[in-house]
Amino acid sequence: MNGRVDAFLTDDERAFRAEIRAAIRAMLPPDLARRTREGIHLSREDMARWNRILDARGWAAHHWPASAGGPGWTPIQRFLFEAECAAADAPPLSVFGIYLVGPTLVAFGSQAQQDRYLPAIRSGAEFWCQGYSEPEAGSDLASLRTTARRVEGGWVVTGQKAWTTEGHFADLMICLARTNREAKPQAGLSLFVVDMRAPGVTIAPVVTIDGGHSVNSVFLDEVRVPDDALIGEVDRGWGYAKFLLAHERTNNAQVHRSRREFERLKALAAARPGPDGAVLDDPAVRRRFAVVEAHLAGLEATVLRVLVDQTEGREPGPEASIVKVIGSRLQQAISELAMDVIGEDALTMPDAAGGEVAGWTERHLFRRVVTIYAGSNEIQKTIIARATLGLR
Amino acid sequence: MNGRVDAFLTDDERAFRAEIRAAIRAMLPPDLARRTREGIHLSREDMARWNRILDARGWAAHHWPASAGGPGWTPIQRFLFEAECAAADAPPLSVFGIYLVGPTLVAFGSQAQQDRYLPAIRSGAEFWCQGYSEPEAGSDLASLRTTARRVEGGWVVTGQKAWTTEGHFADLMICLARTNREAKPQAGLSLFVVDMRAPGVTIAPVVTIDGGHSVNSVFLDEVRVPDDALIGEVDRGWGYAKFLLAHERTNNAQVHRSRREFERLKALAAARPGPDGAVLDDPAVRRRFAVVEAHLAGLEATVLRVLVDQTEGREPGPEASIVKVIGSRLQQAISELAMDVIGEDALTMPDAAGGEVAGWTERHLFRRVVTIYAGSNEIQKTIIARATLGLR
Amino acid sequence: MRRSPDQRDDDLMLREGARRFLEERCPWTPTLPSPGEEDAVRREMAGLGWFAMGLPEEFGGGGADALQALALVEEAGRVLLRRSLAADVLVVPRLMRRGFAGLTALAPGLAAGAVRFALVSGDPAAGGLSVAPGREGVRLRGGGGLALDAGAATHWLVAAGEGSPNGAALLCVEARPVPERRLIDGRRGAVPPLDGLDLPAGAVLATGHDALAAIDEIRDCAAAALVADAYGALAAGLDLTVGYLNQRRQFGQTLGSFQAVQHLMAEAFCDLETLRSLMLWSAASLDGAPAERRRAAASARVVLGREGLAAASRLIQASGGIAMTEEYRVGHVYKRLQVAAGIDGGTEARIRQLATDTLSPKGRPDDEASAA
Amino acid sequence: MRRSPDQRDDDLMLREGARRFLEERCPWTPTLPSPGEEDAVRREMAGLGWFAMGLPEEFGGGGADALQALALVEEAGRVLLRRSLAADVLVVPRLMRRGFAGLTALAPGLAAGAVRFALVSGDPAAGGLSVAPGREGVRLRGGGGLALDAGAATHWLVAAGEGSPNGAALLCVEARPVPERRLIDGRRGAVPPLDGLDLPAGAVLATGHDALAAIDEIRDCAAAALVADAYGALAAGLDLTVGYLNQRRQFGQTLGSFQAVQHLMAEAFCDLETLRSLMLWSAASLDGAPAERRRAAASARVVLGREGLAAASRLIQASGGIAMTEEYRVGHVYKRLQVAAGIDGGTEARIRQLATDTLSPKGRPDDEASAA
Repeated sequence: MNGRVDAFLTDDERAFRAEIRAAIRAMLPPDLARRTREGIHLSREDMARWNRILDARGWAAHHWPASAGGPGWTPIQRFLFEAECAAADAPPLSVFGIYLVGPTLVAFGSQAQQDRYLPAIRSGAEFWCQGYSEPEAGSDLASLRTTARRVEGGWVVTGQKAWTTEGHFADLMICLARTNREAKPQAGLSLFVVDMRAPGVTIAPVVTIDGGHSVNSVFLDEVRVPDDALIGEVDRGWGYAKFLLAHERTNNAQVHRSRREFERLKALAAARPGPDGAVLDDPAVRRRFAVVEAHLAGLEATVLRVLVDQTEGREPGPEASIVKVIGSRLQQAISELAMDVIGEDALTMPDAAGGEVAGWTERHLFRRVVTIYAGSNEIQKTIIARATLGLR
Repeated sequence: MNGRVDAFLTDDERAFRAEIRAAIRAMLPPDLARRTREGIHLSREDMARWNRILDARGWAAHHWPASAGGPGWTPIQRFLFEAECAAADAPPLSVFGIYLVGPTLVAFGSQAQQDRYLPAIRSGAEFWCQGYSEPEAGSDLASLRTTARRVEGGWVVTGQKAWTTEGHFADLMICLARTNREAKPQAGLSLFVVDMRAPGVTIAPVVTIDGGHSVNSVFLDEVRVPDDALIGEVDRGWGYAKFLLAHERTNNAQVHRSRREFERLKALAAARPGPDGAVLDDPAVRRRFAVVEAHLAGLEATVLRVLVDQTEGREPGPEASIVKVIGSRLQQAISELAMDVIGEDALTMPDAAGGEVAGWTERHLFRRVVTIYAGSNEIQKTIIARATLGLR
Repeated sequence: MRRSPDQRDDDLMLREGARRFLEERCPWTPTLPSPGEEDAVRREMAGLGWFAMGLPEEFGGGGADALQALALVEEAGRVLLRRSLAADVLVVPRLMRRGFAGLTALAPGLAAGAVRFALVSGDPAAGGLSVAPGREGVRLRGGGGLALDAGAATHWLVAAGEGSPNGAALLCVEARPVPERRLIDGRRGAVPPLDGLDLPAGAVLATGHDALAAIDEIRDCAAAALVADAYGALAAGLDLTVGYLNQRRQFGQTLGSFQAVQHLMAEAFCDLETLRSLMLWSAASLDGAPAERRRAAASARVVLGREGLAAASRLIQASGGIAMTEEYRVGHVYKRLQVAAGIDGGTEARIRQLATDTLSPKGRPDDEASAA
Repeated sequence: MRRSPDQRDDDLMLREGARRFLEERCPWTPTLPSPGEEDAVRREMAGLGWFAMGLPEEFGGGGADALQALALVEEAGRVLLRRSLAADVLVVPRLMRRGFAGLTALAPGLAAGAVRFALVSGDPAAGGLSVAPGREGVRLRGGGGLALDAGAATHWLVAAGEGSPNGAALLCVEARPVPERRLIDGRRGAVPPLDGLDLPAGAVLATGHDALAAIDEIRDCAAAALVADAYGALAAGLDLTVGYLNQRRQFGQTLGSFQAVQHLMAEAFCDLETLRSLMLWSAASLDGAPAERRRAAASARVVLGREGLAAASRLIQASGGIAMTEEYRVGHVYKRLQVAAGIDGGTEARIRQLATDTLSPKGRPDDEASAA
């Protein structure tokens, strides 16, 4: 099910993949794989366990530089590693610690901050959440209202963060707060580490459309953070946040997740009885699968174009900006197809269904978020039109 | 093939339809029906001939009031008449004379103008074209530049009209021109009758994407028109033009044409060999046809809702504003489906194909215009959002 | 003949009264009501005459037509009422016209709110339901499909042996205790345990062609109600969304002022109005030829499952994060539509049905075209 | 191994030189060039080395790879060049690697521009082509499909008996006079009259598995070229459209400043880049496993026929009336895409092929999944 788009790979990369594949199959506990298949919001324990297993092999922080404890892989190698993890139903690694905080600290944190925080991210001992979005500042981050006030020996942070994924079990938050009201909206923001157990931090769970709990509101009421909680320089947090977004240009495509889900859906459709034979025997259904296959291959090829450029030391071209739009739409198309394949069994809550159909409905419902978060698709299209195409 | 949405009709309306159906079958010359099926831009002679035949029966100006020589039908009766004409492959009546100029003159023209122009429209003796759009004023009519200057005994019109359908064989133009530069853009426009053979009128054909010629550029170079060429009052032409657009709220849905084409396409797909039996035996193809069937029924039902309201003396609701958007998209969906049904034979110019597949490709290409003209779909959506939904 | 809703004085009184009642007594909240609360509301509805309204006059009813019954269903959809009104205000009252004695005897109870129906069909995947002679009279065989509110009903209206006059039977069965399933939109359904059930002969309302005709009418009535409910849910969701978009600001302007958001909502509105048109066609066709009624119901369900569901997803998209939360109504509109799209065989089954009904097999000319 | 285009100095020189030459010598105009003008341009291209470039070095060629050949095809697509370069710069030069003597003998002529190929397949609707023993050697039976530029070619590369090694044959046939058909996008094609044609045995380049492998490679190469051409046409069309939108004003602002127009163009751009990705995958896979090459070509053609064509329609929609005229290039881009979508069996045939290749029949696990 992997290697659909193999022709872009060198022989060395294929050998690398074979090695990774065998290693993951050996390392991954079957119960973790099963819960990953069926669940949508994994528990901290499950995520931490896989994190530890990978860290023992030096692969947890797989896209950090070797100097920060990463394996020193190329972008293509990271892609192959992620593809193999997804294909084996390995739990996803925490987006925030591994993908967001680690690279931010490596790029802008002090040596002391790196020494303090990076090992625990790698080992899965500490979990992070992201404190960027606010109730009145989702896609429009520049309008955020949380403030950090300078006091003797540190800062006092006050405000409310919204849509804080994994906030309810995170140990630390990477928090964007306003430190300068005089400056232009983007210019007066700074980046802090906030201890989620500090006095003044309150967490309110937000139940989402799928009935699950992965998102929270976090209230920061005069939360005191020490001097060394500031990452980089004061008032430059916006630049750090943007650097990171530019750094991770293909992550939002979720290409591995889509490929894995699509292959599982094929198997499901081949096994479920349809009006005449299996669901997948119906030519109208086959046509829909084939069209998704073409789109998915298109997304995989686009992501690989970006990664080949990065691996060969070039700046990615404009195609990097489109993978969010295309990838998110494809995720939704796959889960919509799943609803048709599963039929009535998809309409009852999980206690009734179970087995191979478990988790699809919740994923489908939660999947509506992917065209909204990480810069809504409308915002992405405006960026493409203005910045890439030069429409004005 | 008719009567798909029959339940909205009264018994009287069904009886009316049966009568109309029989009459049209008796009146319509088979060669006209054949050319209508195969052609896309009909000749003046063909259109005039059918016009004359209908006029002899009193049905040419089928949606004019009885006082102006129309049959005095209700909106539903007109709908049924049009549906039967389309189903019989009768040539379309000239949009401009029958649908646009007639009602405009009835509402705003002088008795003398009505006496002079209406009979020749009914009989098909005179053809009209519409002089609204300009090169720099398509969807944005308020910015038009053609001017009419007051002179002794009349006006002098100068400017350029664009996209003038049937202009090359029209006798007269209903022309919107600026008569007041002081007023706000919309307020200073007036409506005139321009003789297409008057000195100063030059017509340049515009060949369209389908390789056909139905559209023209019309240059008006100091064209003198008499006093009685002015329709209604000076500077009030914008209001007259808008009145008419509101009057003809369902015409742009092109529901009869779409139904007729769709039924012909079904027959074509049932007759053409496909990968396994006929094209229409393929379940994937059947699924696409069934979805179009549902959409077409939805459009028919929406148009009938509007017409029932009008027939029963009520103002149509907001659904009137959406039929252009939905109807135009459906026209394109049908012709796109036709391209797939016909396959490679649709790619060569008409001399090579012919028979049942004739005309589909040209129609398909020209069909791109329907989401652009008569207020582009983008403009329609903005109107729906602002005026109907109240978004601001 | 009536072809437009909301035109008579009593139409408007009914709709406005229903809206007021529903918004006051059962406004939407994310919390699910208890069965006791639902029963209490149900009794009040009976007091308002909702279940008597559509009964034929000879059984003490008001003889209201389908448009009025659907207005109630639509209004209930607006507040996402968890217990469906479709069977008791539309389907069963209309079925009483056929005069099945076993059914009409229940008319007073229905009017009083003491009798509540659920519609039960066979599960095609399990081979459907069939009826055979049994110990007490007849015996049911096979599996029923998921039936909305089957656990809360006092009676099950059971369609067996659909598709062929041999073996077709319509039954009225006193409800048994049945384990309920919670649907994703908060409603409840159940799969009635019918296999091997012995029933008295009187439970059989009709067999053969009579049963088939009744079962077809039930199916199309239920589809019209499903679409009315979904339309109500969507229309209320659109109202809510427009209000939100005109308030919430981003990048210094209201969300509702962005052209992309405006067009998203205009698209949703186009789909909504099409759905309403098809609902009204379905309603108008309930008194007409079965072939048109069937086509109307199938077309409406196809558009419900495609454009209706897409419109609900656009409401979420335009609203943004807030619509992803369980606390906000718009996500529930989406789930309501998802259930409507998937129930009773789902959209794809309706597409297949519409293909069978409107496309001639193997090049034979279209039946209706040649009949026309 | 090369996996990215336009990275080496000679890549850039080639592309820039080609763009300059094409824009100067054959810029797009609505008027169709005469065959004489087309032949003259063709000779100049030969002078530039375009047809020698991709030939193996042992036949006097430059050994350029697929990415370079496709760059030429893409550039020709930008000016909507009426005569296709695909066969002569990509397909036949690559085929020469297989060393068919009857073909390699033509290498000098191809390099000089004196030999021009057209690719001919059987028409599936007419049962395809087959080869039988004949008077002079072999005899062709059956009907060929519509072949691009078959009238302008000196040689036809004919694929017969596709689909099974028994009967598969690849032939090189000297072109006969053939009535040409004008395609809707201004290009020319013809259906070569092959039924009953007697040919010397030497016309057969390969049979059996060898022929099948060569025919498969030809099909996938041709698909990659078709996509490169369409991508070039679309990319140039998008450039033109963006320029127009930034100039043309409506309601007091540029068309390009309307958010709805911006999003329309962003959608087109997303589809364009996906098409380019698939074109590059197709190119990269030409040297790899046939199964992946086939899947890449089919995926690219599916996206070409759906999203590519839709992107072209968006260019028309955003431009408005001007794009409806024969004088304006954007309408021709749409027609070019329509031809590309429909030729060689069309998009639907490629979707069926992709379904067969990627979906396991009757629940059998996916071949590649189990092999992986």
